Amino acid sequence: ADDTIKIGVLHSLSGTMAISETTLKDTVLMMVDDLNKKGGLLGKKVEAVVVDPASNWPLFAEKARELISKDHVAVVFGCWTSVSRKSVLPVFEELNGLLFYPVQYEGEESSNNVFYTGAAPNQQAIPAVEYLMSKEGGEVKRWVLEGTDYVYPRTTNKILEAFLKSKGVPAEDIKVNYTPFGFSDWQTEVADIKKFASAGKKTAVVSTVNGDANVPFYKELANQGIKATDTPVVAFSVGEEELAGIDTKNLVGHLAAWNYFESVKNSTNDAFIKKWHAFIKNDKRVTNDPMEATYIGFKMWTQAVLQAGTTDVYAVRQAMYGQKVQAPSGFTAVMNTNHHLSKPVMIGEIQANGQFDVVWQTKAPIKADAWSPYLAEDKGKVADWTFPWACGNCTAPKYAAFE
Amino acid sequence: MRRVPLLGPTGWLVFLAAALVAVIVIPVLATVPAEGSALRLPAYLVPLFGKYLCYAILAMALDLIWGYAGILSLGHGAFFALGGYAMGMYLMRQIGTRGVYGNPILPDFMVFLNWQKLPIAWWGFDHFAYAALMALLVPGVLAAALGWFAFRSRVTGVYLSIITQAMTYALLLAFFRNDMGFGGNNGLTDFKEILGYEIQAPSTRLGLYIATAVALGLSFLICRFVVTSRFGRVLLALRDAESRVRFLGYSTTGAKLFVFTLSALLCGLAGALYVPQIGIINPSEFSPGNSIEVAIWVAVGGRGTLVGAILGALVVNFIKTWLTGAAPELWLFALGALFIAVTLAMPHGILGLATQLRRWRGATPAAAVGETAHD
Amino acid sequence: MLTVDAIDLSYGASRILRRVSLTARLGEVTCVLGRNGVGKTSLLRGIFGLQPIAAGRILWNDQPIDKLPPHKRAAAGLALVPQGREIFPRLTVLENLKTGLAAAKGETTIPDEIFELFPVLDKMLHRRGGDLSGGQQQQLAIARALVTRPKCLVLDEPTEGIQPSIIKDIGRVIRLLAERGDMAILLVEQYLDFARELADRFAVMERGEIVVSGNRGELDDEAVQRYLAV
Amino acid sequence: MTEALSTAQLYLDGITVSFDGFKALNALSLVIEPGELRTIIGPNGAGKTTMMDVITGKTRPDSGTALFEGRHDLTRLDEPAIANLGIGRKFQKPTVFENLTVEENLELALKDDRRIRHTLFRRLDDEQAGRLERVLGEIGLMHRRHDLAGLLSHGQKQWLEIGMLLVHDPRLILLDEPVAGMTDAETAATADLITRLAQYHTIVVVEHDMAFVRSLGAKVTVLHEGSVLAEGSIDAVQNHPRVIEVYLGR
Amino acid sequence: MKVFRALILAVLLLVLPLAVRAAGLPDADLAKLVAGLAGDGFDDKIAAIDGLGASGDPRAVAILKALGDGKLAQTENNQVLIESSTGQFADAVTGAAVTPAADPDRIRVNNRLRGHIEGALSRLTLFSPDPQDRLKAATEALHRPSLDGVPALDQALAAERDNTVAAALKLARAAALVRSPDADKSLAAIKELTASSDPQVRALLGEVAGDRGADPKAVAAAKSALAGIDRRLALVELGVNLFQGLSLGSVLLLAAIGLAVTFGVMGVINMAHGEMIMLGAYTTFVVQEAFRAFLPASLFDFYLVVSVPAAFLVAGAVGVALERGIIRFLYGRPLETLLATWGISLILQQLVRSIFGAPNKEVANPSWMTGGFEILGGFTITWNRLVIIGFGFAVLGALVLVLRRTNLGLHMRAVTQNRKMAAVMGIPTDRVDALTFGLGSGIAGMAGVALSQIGNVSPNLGTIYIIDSFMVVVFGGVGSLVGTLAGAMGLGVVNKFLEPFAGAVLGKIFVLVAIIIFIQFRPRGLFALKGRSAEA
Ligand SMILES: Nc1ncnc2c1ncn2[C@@H]1O[C@H](COP(=O)(O)OP(=O)(O)OP(=O)(O)O)[C@@H](O)[C@H]1O
Ligand SMILES: Nc1ncnc2c1ncn2[C@@H]1O[C@H](COP(=O)(O)OP(=O)(O)OP(=O)(O)O)[C@@H](O)[C@H]1O
Ligand SMILES: NC(N)=O
Ligand SMILES: [Mg+2]
Ligand SMILES: [Mg+2]
Repeated sequence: ADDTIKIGVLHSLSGTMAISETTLKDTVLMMVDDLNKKGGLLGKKVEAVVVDPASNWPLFAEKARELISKDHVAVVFGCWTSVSRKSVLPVFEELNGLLFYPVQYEGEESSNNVFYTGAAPNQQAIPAVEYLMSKEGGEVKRWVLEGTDYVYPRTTNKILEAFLKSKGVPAEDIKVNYTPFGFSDWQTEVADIKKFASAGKKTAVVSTVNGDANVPFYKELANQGIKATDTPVVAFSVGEEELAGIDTKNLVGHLAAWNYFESVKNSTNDAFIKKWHAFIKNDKRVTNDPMEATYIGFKMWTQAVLQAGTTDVYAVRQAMYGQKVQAPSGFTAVMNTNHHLSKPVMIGEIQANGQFDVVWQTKAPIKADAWSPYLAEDKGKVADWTFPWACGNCTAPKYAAFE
Repeated sequence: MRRVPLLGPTGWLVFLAAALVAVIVIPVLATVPAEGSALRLPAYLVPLFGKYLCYAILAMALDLIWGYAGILSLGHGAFFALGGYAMGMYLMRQIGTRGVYGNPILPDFMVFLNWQKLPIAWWGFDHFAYAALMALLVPGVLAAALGWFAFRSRVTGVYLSIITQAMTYALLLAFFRNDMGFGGNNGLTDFKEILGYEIQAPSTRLGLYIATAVALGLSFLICRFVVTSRFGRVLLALRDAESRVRFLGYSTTGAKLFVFTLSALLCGLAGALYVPQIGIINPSEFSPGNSIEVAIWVAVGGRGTLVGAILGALVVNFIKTWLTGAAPELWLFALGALFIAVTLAMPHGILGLATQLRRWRGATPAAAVGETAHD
Repeated sequence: MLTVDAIDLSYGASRILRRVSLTARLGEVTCVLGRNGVGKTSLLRGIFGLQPIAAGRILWNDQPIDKLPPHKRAAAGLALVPQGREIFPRLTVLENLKTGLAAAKGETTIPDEIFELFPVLDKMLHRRGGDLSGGQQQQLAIARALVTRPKCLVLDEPTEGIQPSIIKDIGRVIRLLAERGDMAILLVEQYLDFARELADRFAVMERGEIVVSGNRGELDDEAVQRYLAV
Repeated sequence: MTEALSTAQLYLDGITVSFDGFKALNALSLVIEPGELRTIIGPNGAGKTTMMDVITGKTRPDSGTALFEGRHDLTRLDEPAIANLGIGRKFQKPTVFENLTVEENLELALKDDRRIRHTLFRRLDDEQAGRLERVLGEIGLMHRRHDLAGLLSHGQKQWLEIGMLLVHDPRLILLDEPVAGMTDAETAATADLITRLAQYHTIVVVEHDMAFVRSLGAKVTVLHEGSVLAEGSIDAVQNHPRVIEVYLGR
Repeated sequence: MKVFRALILAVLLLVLPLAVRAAGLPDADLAKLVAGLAGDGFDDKIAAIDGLGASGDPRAVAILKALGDGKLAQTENNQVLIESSTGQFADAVTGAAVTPAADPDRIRVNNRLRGHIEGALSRLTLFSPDPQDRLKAATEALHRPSLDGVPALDQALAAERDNTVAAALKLARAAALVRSPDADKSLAAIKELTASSDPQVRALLGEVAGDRGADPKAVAAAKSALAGIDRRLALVELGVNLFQGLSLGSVLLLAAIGLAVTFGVMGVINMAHGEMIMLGAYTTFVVQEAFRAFLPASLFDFYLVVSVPAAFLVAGAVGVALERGIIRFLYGRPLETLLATWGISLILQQLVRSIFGAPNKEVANPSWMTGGFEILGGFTITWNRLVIIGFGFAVLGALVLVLRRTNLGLHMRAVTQNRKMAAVMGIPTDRVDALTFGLGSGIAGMAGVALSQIGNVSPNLGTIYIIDSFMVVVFGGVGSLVGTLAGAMGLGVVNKFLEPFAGAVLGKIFVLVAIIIFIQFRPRGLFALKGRSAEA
């Protein structure tokens, strides 16, 4: 009906990704609920259309099409894995839809139809490694890049390798290893890490292990006695939600790099957590970075709609640029014209209670690079969707002639 | 005692009616009535129907070997996926300089992994004819090779099921590996055009859909031809008492190899038609669960009848589409309950139910579709 | 006494048995004869509850048993040597025999007489049932039924595939069991000489019905000619 | 022996088959001449069925020679190849295709080209159709031709299997207990049928029914513990003391 | 102020090592060090920690432990307090109970600090009365060799009575002396290290061997020592691979064992098998939570012992219910069981998701299954794996006994081989069917208990194991428990021997291809039935 605004929620509620994605669906529903309680948007009620793409990548594309063409949603909040995003991307571009993507990812992309509210590599991976190289981080000299074999870890590791080499780390001090999705028997890998770490140089593990594989990975780390003081593991895909599924007693001191931790103290975050607990009716449920990214995305979109006075994609998109949101991280997140955010970077250490202690953070928000300065093929690439560039992947502005 | 006709008179009638709806009525509805009119078929349904029809070919191909020859392959998704990859590789090559990194030869993921040259496996895929050939040949040859070894060694029953499963599982892992050169977990996507037509254009979509419908029709007739021949009888006999067939002088190895390979070819065809309509092919198509699902469609529709397999694929997938949208948190309950209900209430699947009803009303069972399904 | 009282039995739509009545008394051998496909085996299936009966009653010692599940009928003392042997192929000979103990109340051993009757089984105690030759399997099937210490022994063409000397032995045993007086024996047999020699009573079936029955002497050549010839 | 080797329809020499050390066949030698009708008897477990398994390629012997028509080494061929040489078999336990109709069972057994190409395109010709009809009548299953074979009674399956042999028309027919479960009258009819068949075929029959064996009037071979115990006319064999002891009983 | 504090510390650091065995510091000195812990910069804190480590003051141990455990807090006026496990506060120096006005701030530590805390603690505990503590300290010293530590080690060695600890101390001392400027001492130390297989020692010797400036004699000695260590390590690695293979095998075995009953014995293509495992894992979770909620912490370690029968009963009961409600209508129709059990699996997954939520649940290893023990060469044998190997064999053994030695087992097999005839023989087939399916499901549930100890507890748990389970049962030979065992262990070991060369993914691919090829030679699995009975 005309008195409602429909928004799509495209997160897997079944299959392997349900573990992570259901929470994001709930976050969107919480935000919608909140918005409606405050009177809705443009005087209309907001209605969430939830579908289940069931961790099936082609189904993501199909459901995206259905949401836009059949349900005529104004915007879609969705996707977790990069492959699901890649799968829906052509659909959003063809049908001129709008997707808010809330998960840290590999970068190398900037679509006019997507707003990326998760971290790009320069907002997570690089700062984390820099921290470990610092005196405070233990002056790490040797690196194990352990990842799940897919595009996000591959890209991140490629960027990290380039970065480490630029910092003078010799090739023999970098070990890269990939395991498949859902990998569960980590005995050999962890023993290998131990061996690699016993060469006399301070060693750290940079983990881009994703999803289900993390629990057995950490259990094995703990049991084989890899201690944070000797060989810290810094992860980019392990947040509070993942820790909630692991016994952290023996993992204290291992690290994660995000743009938000639940343990951050500020009033926005307190309110966010309170709202979440009230909505989900369970005080034990944690918050995490992708939830915060969803929160930021949702807030920005509502602000942009209000500003534009319409949900029309063209208008909303224009209104998005420069949009600011006071984020639970305690910083103000800003949407840039490359469709990515400026956000702070934080390094947290795992505590016995399943939370992270922030041991380091940036002074100010960092602007996300859609294209990595460390990669040769990205030389000169610019993502800027405003005049004169109007392009996510160009080395020259589209409208240079007008200048 | 002549050869069983390809289809009985009623059978032909049903077949032609279905063909009419699929190839004429639906396309007309998708184009002629004004946009927004009640008669107009929404554009998003066309590729969806196309997908169902691809799945129907896949299900029929599985039924051909499972329902008739008793070979339960739990790896048929692999042949489908290989066909899909062949087509996907062609579509990838058609992207040309429109990719993220603008490389005219190398697909983006190769640029990204610092590959300098196009791997040999990719040669020739810029030609449609070659890709189409490969979409059939690769699954066909793989099936023939696996089948030759397995059937010759008399691997049967669950043992065969498990090696087909191992095959698709191994392929899943292999295709996941970025080092394989097929795009890793992301697979192949972001296609631009096929045979010079823009892939997202409604007319292209419609064309692909019609091609799929025609392919399904032809595949059905081919399968019908096979199962109504004496060879079809040999298959049925094989399913019941394989060794006895051998003592009659039939080479069971040859017979099985023939249908297995034919079936894989049909899967390859289905996969090749699937990819341009869906827009992505990635390793999860190889996942063993997918192949098991195909068996489920067949069982729901009614094993041992080609029409049943088609029906099962259409019905289950339609329900799945509907429920994942309409009841995103409950659809697994509904689908699970459906599977249980079908097994308990309709031992011969949906088609079996139709037969039961007809028998109940006194008509001869197999007449309407002209199928000889003894199961 | 086993009483079959006017039972009907069908497979799906086709009626196989029509109002079949029969009694098998303790201490007697009752023999059922009839051409292929007339319904002899179906009758036994009905008696053992392997196929539901559509009408009629089955009584064992005047207690109705037709509502009981097969294993309860076995517990009541009925034992079957089925047509086609139906031994458990992947159990050893010994294990096959042990399955008979389930219905043998309180008994835990396999009687020695069985091995005296079928010495080959003793020799092959640990061979899998399915590996035995056809005749050996048939012997096993009979032995297995005897292990249950039946009160009513039902045999469906028990001599099929068995060598002549053992057929004679089986005949002797059946006779012996009957003469003990506490067992009813129902024998389905095509082998007329064997049947004639053993039967106290007989019943001839034709297309699902019992057409002639009576005492041993009453089975005349005319009936044989009429109902058993081709 | 070399002469026998080249002229014999079936030539078995020194065949040994053992299962986990148990010798089911023990250096068995047997020669069947073309056109001969031979009955084989012997105690349960003597190895009769195993011998047929060896001839039809189901079981590979541990050692020994098995030649068909002096040329074909049966120990090297697989079952379809042996069947296509012209060896047909009826199994001890009736084995028919339960999910095919009686008629389809027979059609599959028809003597015809068995290659895939042929079976895909082949239609029944008049001659074959006629033969099918005849055999259906002969085995008494005309009225059940469209029924699934699985629904037949035990004895009817036996007949169907014999019918399959008749339409197959192999040169060497192996019958493993063909009259088990038949009435006496049917047994007589079968004996009659076999004697007729024997005019144009080589036949080996295994049976325990001595009346039947006698009525065939053929040479009898007695197997015991995997080798030949005695051979000769039915009378000679029936009076052979060892045969009486191990087989016939007193 | 800051400078001053640092200065004091520096002096203390210089003097204190000589006084390591001194009974303790004057309160004022200790208080100064402790105050340093509440400093703002990490550098200050580190200086204070090192100072405490060198102090030899027994009170320092508790303070440092509290710091490491996050139990050290500071009040607004910089008083440093230790928080007890019951939440009471006490002054860190005096030990006097304190009731702070406001909530005191926890003193934060990071990894760098933790490293120093451990070092300091090891120095302090070098003279602990508990030999276990001393051994730990000696090992710690071995891993952080420094010439400065030698005098302390000498002292400790002189006083040491325990042989094991003494040996460890000697090794630590040698490791520290490798870099001694005195060439003879260094050489002697290298020779002494030859006997060790510790990876740290190996790294140390590697450094010497590769050091061009070093004494050639030392280099030669180091090289020969290295060669010896490497030989030993190669052997150890072989053993470790075997252990890891058995461990993976035992996981496969546990996952498959229940299926060996429902599928192997009963012939039900049980796609819901994985969900039975999942139910077992969730039962473990529930039992754990119950223990946490209702029983004293000291009993927590026993929750797993209770979980095993609980999981057996829960999964078994669900199995019986499914059998009675659905499966029993499908005997003799294996395809339909495939379909129905697939449906069941979807429903169970979603049910658990609805009840417990989609995210993973945390299941902790009890302390006796936590960690592991190091064997030669820094390899660790972890307790949870060891226990699971034993558990796998125990479950299999019990099942074999049930199937082979009991009437129930005989009846189970008879019923599946010929249901009708079994009934005629007097076997209550209904009850046997239900019990068999229940047994298979219950065993799967017990497997879930074990698997919860090494992996995820999530609604998808079952889908992870279902493929492998079928693979193992079929590969081993359907119907053969020995086959299941051999299949599981074979696949596990082969996988683990391939992994170091091929990597995890290729290794697994090779294993799968090997299965395909292997089946060509044994078309009915590893332990196939042969002969006529196989066809029947
Ligand atoms: N499961 C079944 N479904 C349908 N019909 C059946 C079934 N079993 C047997 N019949 C039919 O029932 C009839 C009687 O069969 P039954 O086995 O009782 O005969 P029988 O007298 O024992 O014959 P035989 O002497 O050959 O053993 C036969 O015509 C047979 O075809
Ligand atoms: N796989 C096997 N394992 C062990 N023993 C076997 C196997 N197969 C056959 N046998 C044994 O081989 C012997 C020969 O069996 P065969 O079936 O050839 O006998 P037969 O002469 O046909 O007997 P019958 O007259 O009872 O049919 C039997 O003792 C049988 O138990
Ligand atoms: N973008 C990710 N984490 O896949
Ligand atoms: Mg019968
Ligand atoms: Mg035999």
